[in-house]
Amino acid sequence: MHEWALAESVIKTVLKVAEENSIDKVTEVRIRIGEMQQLEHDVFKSALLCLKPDELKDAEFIVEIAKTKLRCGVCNHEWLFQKEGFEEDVLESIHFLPEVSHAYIKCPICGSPDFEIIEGRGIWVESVKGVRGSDRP
Amino acid sequence: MHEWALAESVIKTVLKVAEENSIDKVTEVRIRIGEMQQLEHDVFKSALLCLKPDELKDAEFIVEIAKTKLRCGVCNHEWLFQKEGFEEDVLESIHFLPEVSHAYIKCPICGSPDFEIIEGRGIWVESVKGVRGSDRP
Amino acid sequence: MIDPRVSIIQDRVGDINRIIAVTSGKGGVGKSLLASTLALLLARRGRSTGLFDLDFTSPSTHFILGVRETWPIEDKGIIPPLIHGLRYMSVVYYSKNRAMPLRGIEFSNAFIELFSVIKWGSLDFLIVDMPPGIGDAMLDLIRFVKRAEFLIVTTSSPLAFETVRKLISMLNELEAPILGVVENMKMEGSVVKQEVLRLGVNFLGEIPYDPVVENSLGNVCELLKTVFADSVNKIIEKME
Amino acid sequence: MIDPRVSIIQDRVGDINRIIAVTSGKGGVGKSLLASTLALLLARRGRSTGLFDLDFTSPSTHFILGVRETWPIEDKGIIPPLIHGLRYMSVVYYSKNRAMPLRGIEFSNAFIELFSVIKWGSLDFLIVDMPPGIGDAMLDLIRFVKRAEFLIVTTSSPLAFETVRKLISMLNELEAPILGVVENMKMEGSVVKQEVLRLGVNFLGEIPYDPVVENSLGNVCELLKTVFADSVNKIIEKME
Ligand SMILES: Nc1ncnc2c1ncn2[C@@H]1O[C@H](COP(=O)(O)OP(=O)(O)O)[C@@H](O)[C@H]1O
Ligand SMILES: Nc1ncnc2c1ncn2[C@@H]1O[C@H](COP(=O)(O)OP(=O)(O)O)[C@@H](O)[C@H]1O
Ligand SMILES: [Mg+2]
Ligand SMILES: [Mg+2]
Ligand SMILES: [Mg+2]
Ligand SMILES: [Mg+2]
Ligand code: NI
Ligand code: NI
Ligand SMILES: [Zn+2]
Ligand SMILES: [Zn+2]
Repeated sequence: MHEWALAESVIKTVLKVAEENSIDKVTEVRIRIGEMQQLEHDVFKSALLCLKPDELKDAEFIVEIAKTKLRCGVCNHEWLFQKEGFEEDVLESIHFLPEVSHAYIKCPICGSPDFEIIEGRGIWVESVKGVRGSDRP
Repeated sequence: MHEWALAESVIKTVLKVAEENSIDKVTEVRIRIGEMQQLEHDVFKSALLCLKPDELKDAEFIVEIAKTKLRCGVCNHEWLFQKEGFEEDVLESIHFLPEVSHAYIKCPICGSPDFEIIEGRGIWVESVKGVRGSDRP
Repeated sequence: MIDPRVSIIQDRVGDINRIIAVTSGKGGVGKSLLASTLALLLARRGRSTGLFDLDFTSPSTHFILGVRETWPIEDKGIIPPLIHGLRYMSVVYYSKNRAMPLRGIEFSNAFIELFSVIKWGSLDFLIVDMPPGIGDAMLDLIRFVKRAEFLIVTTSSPLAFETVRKLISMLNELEAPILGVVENMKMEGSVVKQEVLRLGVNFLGEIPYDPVVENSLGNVCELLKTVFADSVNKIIEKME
Repeated sequence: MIDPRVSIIQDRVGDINRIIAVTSGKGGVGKSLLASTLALLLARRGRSTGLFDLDFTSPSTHFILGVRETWPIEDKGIIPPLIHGLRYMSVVYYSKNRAMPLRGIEFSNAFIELFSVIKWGSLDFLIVDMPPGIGDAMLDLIRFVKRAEFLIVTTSSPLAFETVRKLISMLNELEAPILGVVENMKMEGSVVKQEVLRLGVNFLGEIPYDPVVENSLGNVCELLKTVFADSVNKIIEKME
């Protein structure tokens, strides 16, 4: 469950963004997770809740799963990553480190491992919303 | 004057774009050249004219010079490339191969060579305008 | 859109006392063999030590250590398993025996991912085995991990030292700490030591060509009995 | 926004009969020494030959050939100078003796730039000296130049052969042509030849450890008199 380690980095980032933008009360955090990394949605969300410090007590965390899109650098073919057809331990490896997909996935058209993950690789904080000190009455 | 070699690649690309988009008569081609590469504007334009094949006889080539913007990966400082202060042979080397700037240029704030050329590296074809067969009366 | 991972890297390496990157620019000079032996010997001396193989596309240290059938533990992060007394991490856990071609940008992504999820815990030393070349691995280490010390390996050949000289001048310009230079497979008449001292860099010692060290690959007990390991032991004395 | 350079690369290499990439995945196995000697010997045999050093961050071939005071000619492109009968190209013309750290993306940009402006003209052979690792250089060669044949170098050490085995399986999956494997600094009792044949790959020959080849670095006449060069000559016979 390295979901926890990633959740920790999200909390840290949100606190940093809040500080840099003088947000006193964070109300909403939008997070996107790429499908390829196969994070356990529940585990990740409960990690966020457990780790949430007092400063973020009013923050709602919205987690969306994004499809993972791959593009071949040789023939430009684009396709979506799908779990089906991979062995359990390969999926487990990709879960830990999406880049190892380059050891297991080839372009379905030309067979090249020289593809790019153009969407839905890992995890991003998409937006941090809240109320500024000066905004308050 | 490797301006000619680059001009050749521009002509080739324009022909390809025209074909892929069924443009019968190309009327305007916009090209941007990054300042860092210090291409000789006149040489480049006359190369384009000399190399221009019959299919492109109606095409006007518009060449713009773009400032070269660098960003440091360590401290995030952004700055513009300026010729002043570099020796002649260093500028000559950067003219041939902008990446060798990593041997000569450091971030003015933190001294790192780990910068990115975020704008104005080399040469791009920005747009190819023209008339389609089906557009004609 | 912010990549949250980078923010946590400093915390993850926060309880590591010294991070030593074994590097060269040049390939085949013995970085991996030195990094592995150094880590093993530090562990024998009772120091809590980790070894991280950053040569993602051509990893070697798992082969030197004879790592088999181990897998990191997941516990709110990734905990590198203890192997021969070392906390050991390599991408071969995940890529197995398959080729894993990586462009630089993917190297960096993997680098950031691993440094943000691996929990090294408290360590006296983290030894990092670097890939050859002066590229993403070295720049990422400086950019994200920040406080690595560089232990530079060269052979006596001017082909290796040419690159090492460039690397030293780059690290100096960056004010990155250079622990010193090790001359591996030392040849007679070599002038590397003088050259290193002339550059104002610490010379940490030399390791002779050891004709039997190859036979010990995969067998840590044998490896630690070699002349190679003896020489590394002497280098450790100068390091501290 | 289109990068026009890529479109012209196929034309630029259009008059080259064979493009041979000397590669390994592993560093320090002798790629640069082999690539240089191979190119020199092909030129001696009357073949028009070019040598392109793609190890941008740790170039070696200029040192092996003793290149000094030369500079490419500009004539509607870049024309590599003739050095010892070779059309020779390296980034050291531009980076001089300075370190040039490059991330992968910058490597690729430099690769595309050079392949799009260099006018090799008509050549029987272009020998390409590859950097170590399985990364941008190899992927770019396959992506943009397309028709390179791979000459793979290994030593007898399992540390080198581990990577070579992965490289072979990757090139096979890609249906990229493998010219064969050369075993350099051959050690007694090595099983590399059998392993290579078992993988269905051509074994091109072996080169012994040559204790004096280092003394000839920078002096082409001396280099071509070595046992190393003799062995490369025999490999050429098998290549054609
Ligand atoms: N002192 C030495 N004596 C004999 N062989 C050595 C010595 N140092 C390294 N080697 C061998 O040289 C080769 C390259 O070593 P390696 O550690 O893989 O280098 P790098 O990590 O720099 O590429 C390996 O086959 C290794 O066993
Ligand atoms: N057959 C050989 N005998 C002795 N030394 C060799 C031999 N082949 C290569 N070398 C030496 O080994 C080192 C690595 O060779 P190099 O060509 O730079 O390898 P690479 O390009 O694969 O990194 C150099 O010092 C070179 O002179
Ligand atoms: Mg992961
Ligand atoms: Mg140029
Ligand atoms: Mg190594
Ligand atoms: Mg080399
Ligand atoms: Ni997990
Ligand atoms: Ni020019
Ligand atoms: Zn494809
Ligand atoms: Zn900076």
